[in-house]
Amino acid sequence: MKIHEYQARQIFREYGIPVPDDKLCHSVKEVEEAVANKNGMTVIKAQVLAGGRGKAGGVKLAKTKSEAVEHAKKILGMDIKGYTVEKVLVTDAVDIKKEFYVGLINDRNTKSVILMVSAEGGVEIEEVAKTNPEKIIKYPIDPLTGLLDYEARNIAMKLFGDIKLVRQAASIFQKLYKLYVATDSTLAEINPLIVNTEDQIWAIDGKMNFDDNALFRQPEILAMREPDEDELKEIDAHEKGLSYIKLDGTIGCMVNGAGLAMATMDMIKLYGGSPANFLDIGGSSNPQKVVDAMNILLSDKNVKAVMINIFGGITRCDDVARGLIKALKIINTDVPIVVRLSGTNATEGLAMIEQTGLPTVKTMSEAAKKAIELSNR
Amino acid sequence: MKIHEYQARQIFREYGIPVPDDKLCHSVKEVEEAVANKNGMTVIKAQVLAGGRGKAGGVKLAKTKSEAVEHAKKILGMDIKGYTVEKVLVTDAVDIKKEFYVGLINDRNTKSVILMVSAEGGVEIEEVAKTNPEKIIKYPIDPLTGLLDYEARNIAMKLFGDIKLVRQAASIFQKLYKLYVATDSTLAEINPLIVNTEDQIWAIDGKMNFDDNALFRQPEILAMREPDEDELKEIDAHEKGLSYIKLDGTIGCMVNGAGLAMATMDMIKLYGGSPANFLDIGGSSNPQKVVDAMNILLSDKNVKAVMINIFGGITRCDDVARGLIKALKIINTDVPIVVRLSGTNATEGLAMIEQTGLPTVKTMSEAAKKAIELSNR
Amino acid sequence: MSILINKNTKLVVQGITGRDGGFHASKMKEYGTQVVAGVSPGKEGETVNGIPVFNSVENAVKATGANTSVIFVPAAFAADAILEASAAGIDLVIAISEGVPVNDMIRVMPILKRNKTKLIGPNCPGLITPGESLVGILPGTIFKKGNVGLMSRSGTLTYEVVNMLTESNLGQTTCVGIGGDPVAGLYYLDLLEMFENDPDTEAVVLIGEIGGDAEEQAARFITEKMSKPVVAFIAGQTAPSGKRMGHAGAIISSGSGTAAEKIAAFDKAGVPVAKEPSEIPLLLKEKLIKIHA
Amino acid sequence: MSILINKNTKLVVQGITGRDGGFHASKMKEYGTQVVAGVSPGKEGETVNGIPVFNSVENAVKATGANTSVIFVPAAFAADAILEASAAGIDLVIAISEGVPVNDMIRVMPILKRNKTKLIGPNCPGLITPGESLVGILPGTIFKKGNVGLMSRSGTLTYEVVNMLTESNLGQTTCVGIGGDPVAGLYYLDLLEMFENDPDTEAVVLIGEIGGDAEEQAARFITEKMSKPVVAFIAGQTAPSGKRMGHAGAIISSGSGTAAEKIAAFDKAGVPVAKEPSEIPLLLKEKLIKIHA
Repeated sequence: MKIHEYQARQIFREYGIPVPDDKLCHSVKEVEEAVANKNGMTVIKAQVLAGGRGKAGGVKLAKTKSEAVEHAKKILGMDIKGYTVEKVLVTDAVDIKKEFYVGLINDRNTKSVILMVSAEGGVEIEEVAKTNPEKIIKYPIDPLTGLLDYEARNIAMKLFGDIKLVRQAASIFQKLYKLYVATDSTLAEINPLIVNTEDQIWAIDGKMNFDDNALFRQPEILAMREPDEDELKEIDAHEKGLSYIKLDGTIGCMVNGAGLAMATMDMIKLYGGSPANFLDIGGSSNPQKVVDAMNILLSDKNVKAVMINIFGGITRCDDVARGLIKALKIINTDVPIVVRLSGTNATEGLAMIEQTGLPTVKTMSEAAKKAIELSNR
Repeated sequence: MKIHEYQARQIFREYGIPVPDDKLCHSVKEVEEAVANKNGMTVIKAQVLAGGRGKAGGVKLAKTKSEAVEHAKKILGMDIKGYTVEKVLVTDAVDIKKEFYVGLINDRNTKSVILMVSAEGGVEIEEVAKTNPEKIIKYPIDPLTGLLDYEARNIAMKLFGDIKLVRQAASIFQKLYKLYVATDSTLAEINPLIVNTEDQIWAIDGKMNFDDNALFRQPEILAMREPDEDELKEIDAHEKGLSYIKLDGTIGCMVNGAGLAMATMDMIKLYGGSPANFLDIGGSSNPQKVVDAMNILLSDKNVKAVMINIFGGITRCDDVARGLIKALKIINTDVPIVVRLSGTNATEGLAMIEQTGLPTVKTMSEAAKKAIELSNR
Repeated sequence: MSILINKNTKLVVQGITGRDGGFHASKMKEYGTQVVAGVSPGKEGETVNGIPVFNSVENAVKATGANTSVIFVPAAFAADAILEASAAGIDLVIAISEGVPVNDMIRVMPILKRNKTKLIGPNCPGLITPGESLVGILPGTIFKKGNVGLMSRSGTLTYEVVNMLTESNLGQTTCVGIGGDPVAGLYYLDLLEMFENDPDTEAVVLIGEIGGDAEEQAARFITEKMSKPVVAFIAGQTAPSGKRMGHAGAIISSGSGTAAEKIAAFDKAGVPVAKEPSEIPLLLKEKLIKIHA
Repeated sequence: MSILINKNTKLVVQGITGRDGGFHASKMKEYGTQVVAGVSPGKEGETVNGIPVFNSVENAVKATGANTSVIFVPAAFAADAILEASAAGIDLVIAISEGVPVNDMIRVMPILKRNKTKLIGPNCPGLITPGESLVGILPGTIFKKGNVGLMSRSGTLTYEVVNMLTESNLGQTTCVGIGGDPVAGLYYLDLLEMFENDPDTEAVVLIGEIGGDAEEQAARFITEKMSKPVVAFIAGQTAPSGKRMGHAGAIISSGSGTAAEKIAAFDKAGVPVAKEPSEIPLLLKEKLIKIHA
């Protein structure tokens, strides 16, 4: 789960990381009010769940109040990578002496949280990773001890010379780690972390992602969720025990198992088609799940054919077939469907489906070919 | 640092450990008010920093409101092990089905916090340790992981059969550990932890001690301190960089170093005297410290003679002598004093002291003998 | 021979009184696995399909000598169950539970290392040494004893592939589902080494997917350390960036972890990558013919 | 020979720019200890009495090959300093700092164990191998090279005893102040074993005090494992129960840790206990005469 910058800033503040004052605005009028009492320069920042806002013109410095309002007019309603800007953050501008990068992320290799810092701040860290990987310092944190004082300090000393700055930065690293763990985060970035002309360190932009598997114990984080239309579908699917992700193709897929679902998408592509979605219905033969899955799948108007790909393991194919038949009776659609069953009791299952008149096949390859053929009619 | 039962109960509640309602009362009138709206039975408990309150008659069950008031009249003002009862706690009586003991303590051998539980609750755990040591279950807690769910559960299963009680108890163990670490406690006891007739678990008495060395980071705990007269002296000494404990004898001792101070007390006893105090002035030759030490020492009217025992290590004896001489000029007392100096530059130091007319000796044994002799005059 | 489990494996099922735990305990027992004990706090003394239930793993180990544990408890309690098994002296823990918070797994890892406990999973289907022992939720009937070792990050895709292998008369030494989570126990490198050292394994199938760089590491390991042939398949070539494909581990982000990168790494290591699952038996047979030639 | 430190000991002083750290760094250097580095964050490049200062223990170790560290930082930061030294690969850490919270030390212990770092202290005067190396705040002049090993929970009492030994011509191999805190590093058992294995140590003096049961454990260890004679002294026979005598560790509670119990344990182990410090040299000489007879 992702959150907006303004939400990340709020969490940072709660944990004592210094963040400049800001105000979230949903309209030009709110921006006018927000800047009314401001004397200094402000920054107007689009709040969308996409990277590269700056390049897209979604972040603007305003020297005056009227300039701030002008920027807000342009940014509100703007489209950034498919997201419409519905709110902007108005924040005090800061005199930046130098920018840094600080991030925490789960690392598969060390099986730990790693702290990444760089003196190359303010740019996308992926860029730095490509062009100057040696400029990113990576430090795995022992989960049993947390980020110890000396560790935070020694890392900070690689970025800063002045001990006062070192101590400020070290404290921020530790706070960031604390909130990362406390909120079950999977990514927490301050980019840039800046030193201003008065030698104070501030976090002036923040990004946080959270572990979906841990949301059950993070009610405050969950309350921050602001899903867009596609995400709403995914969340809805998740609540029904399904795993759904919308894509841009024409062949809807319904598969049991995530790996097999990905392999199914790949197969469609391999044979010249294009998958409309990822949809994993899991291990059950429950007809309701199939009905729900079909409804979600068919709500995508691009879908021209549906490929059902089931491998019977512990769940036998004849049971799955019974579930499918029951479900397909309920669903009323003109979109052609091809059913593939394999594994335990596949023969029995296929025989049952054939009686319904639906096209059946025994292998994935055949199913993909058939689905593409049907979608092109 | 120790706190009262009512304070421990407050901390337990903050961490979610179930504790019956209570009200602290400083007078019979307050007790009358506290029981005015109560329907059931109550318990009146003396709040003093001493064990064995029950045996001393400081804890009484009251069946009626008037009985509660009668008890309060008796208990308030009572003397328990030298402590005058100045306040009582009025709490709801609980229908006890069974009593247990739960405690956390720092263990020198495992160098960890150990959880001790016993089905022999309600009596002093020291008694159980002597008579039925096998009835105390001891479990060292890994400080890096804390008390894990399965650990708390498996320990609770050694006391309880019913899984519902197991879960209640396990949760209490974990909360007690959490508050123990969070408050830098050195002892946290629930005795007894009880199961009532409705199969609910309650903590109905609590005892907590805290690490004096950690009070600097525990302002909330420090605010709970209610020292008696002797402790006030000790705290005052501590603030002056001295370590002082009042004893019952007649020979005041002033020593540099805790081990040497204890050995000095032992030596006085060995030669037939009795030490009036433990007093460690630490490693400095600062005259002010000596003045402060003498003032504290002489405020004890039992002191008939003073033995100053200094071993010069890094600090040279001639420096110490200079400090002593300066200090002794300021102090005006009739109590005889013997000075012993040994170690680095002892000869020079002793020569300087001798010029002041004070009796000097070179060994601890001589000093002790001389002090005893002076005290008997 | 085989790796990790065999007919001497003595299994304890944590969460045996739950729906999945009970069902699969019976299935494993049917398959022939020595399921010696179950654990469910407060239910010591009961039995599930003849399997005795204990209050704790410690009690189960003491009473039955169990050396392997499989975990079916809900995700929120999985990490604690893993630690309990480890502390009780279990050598190999297989965590089936799906949806375990990553932070929980991160905290578990150093403790397992200290206790020298091997972990498979979480969010994995388990593993099988055909004809000897099945631990997890794999459908036993599709496996066949033989000389191919298999490791995979996914479930049904593995069954799909195994089914093809078995139908092509390519039996298996041990098949391990390592699970789809980003922070998990034994991974390719550990298993490749075990298969390399297992005398009965002649070739290895590696089924990977998008996310992370474990496949790239495996490719390097194969180049440097493996004498036995390896055939690979990578799922998720069409997956979009930044989206989680069912498996928490299957997410491409920051321009790494793509199928293309993984396939390139295997190409470089001389490991043939199947274009679709049905190609795997063919590639494997080519390799095996070379060995036996 | 000696234990723990010798002329090859390369010492780093953590907190060297503090008042005590700087003073004792100079004193140790004067004594002949190889004080190769100091640590004080933000002061790398400076020197203290000719000793180069580094920002971190890691940097100090890299630049100088230091293998031992002595800690003079304030109590609140002592645990972190110990962990820093341990992580930087220091073998032996001596923590002089007084007043370290017990919880901090409890948290430090398992990490030191994992890193195989030896710790002495906190709240200790340090240790000395006379004529070779002094680490801590001990007054070097009172010590003399010889064949008696000494270990003690207190400071000035130790000097008192050492002074008597030296005046009685009983020189020392190594004298260790283990510190007065309840949770501390190396303790009697560890040191007794080291002295037993040190060819130059002929007899051992153990100075104990009230609190805990370390002396009782030592008595058992001596009975079971020691061939060399041990002489003991226990401070605090007149101490009241429940009061902390300066040392956080010197507290008698729950009816255990009394001097009487400790003395009884030594009596049982055949270890003579001196009634007053001045008796120690006499008891020691009796024992040594027997050895050399």
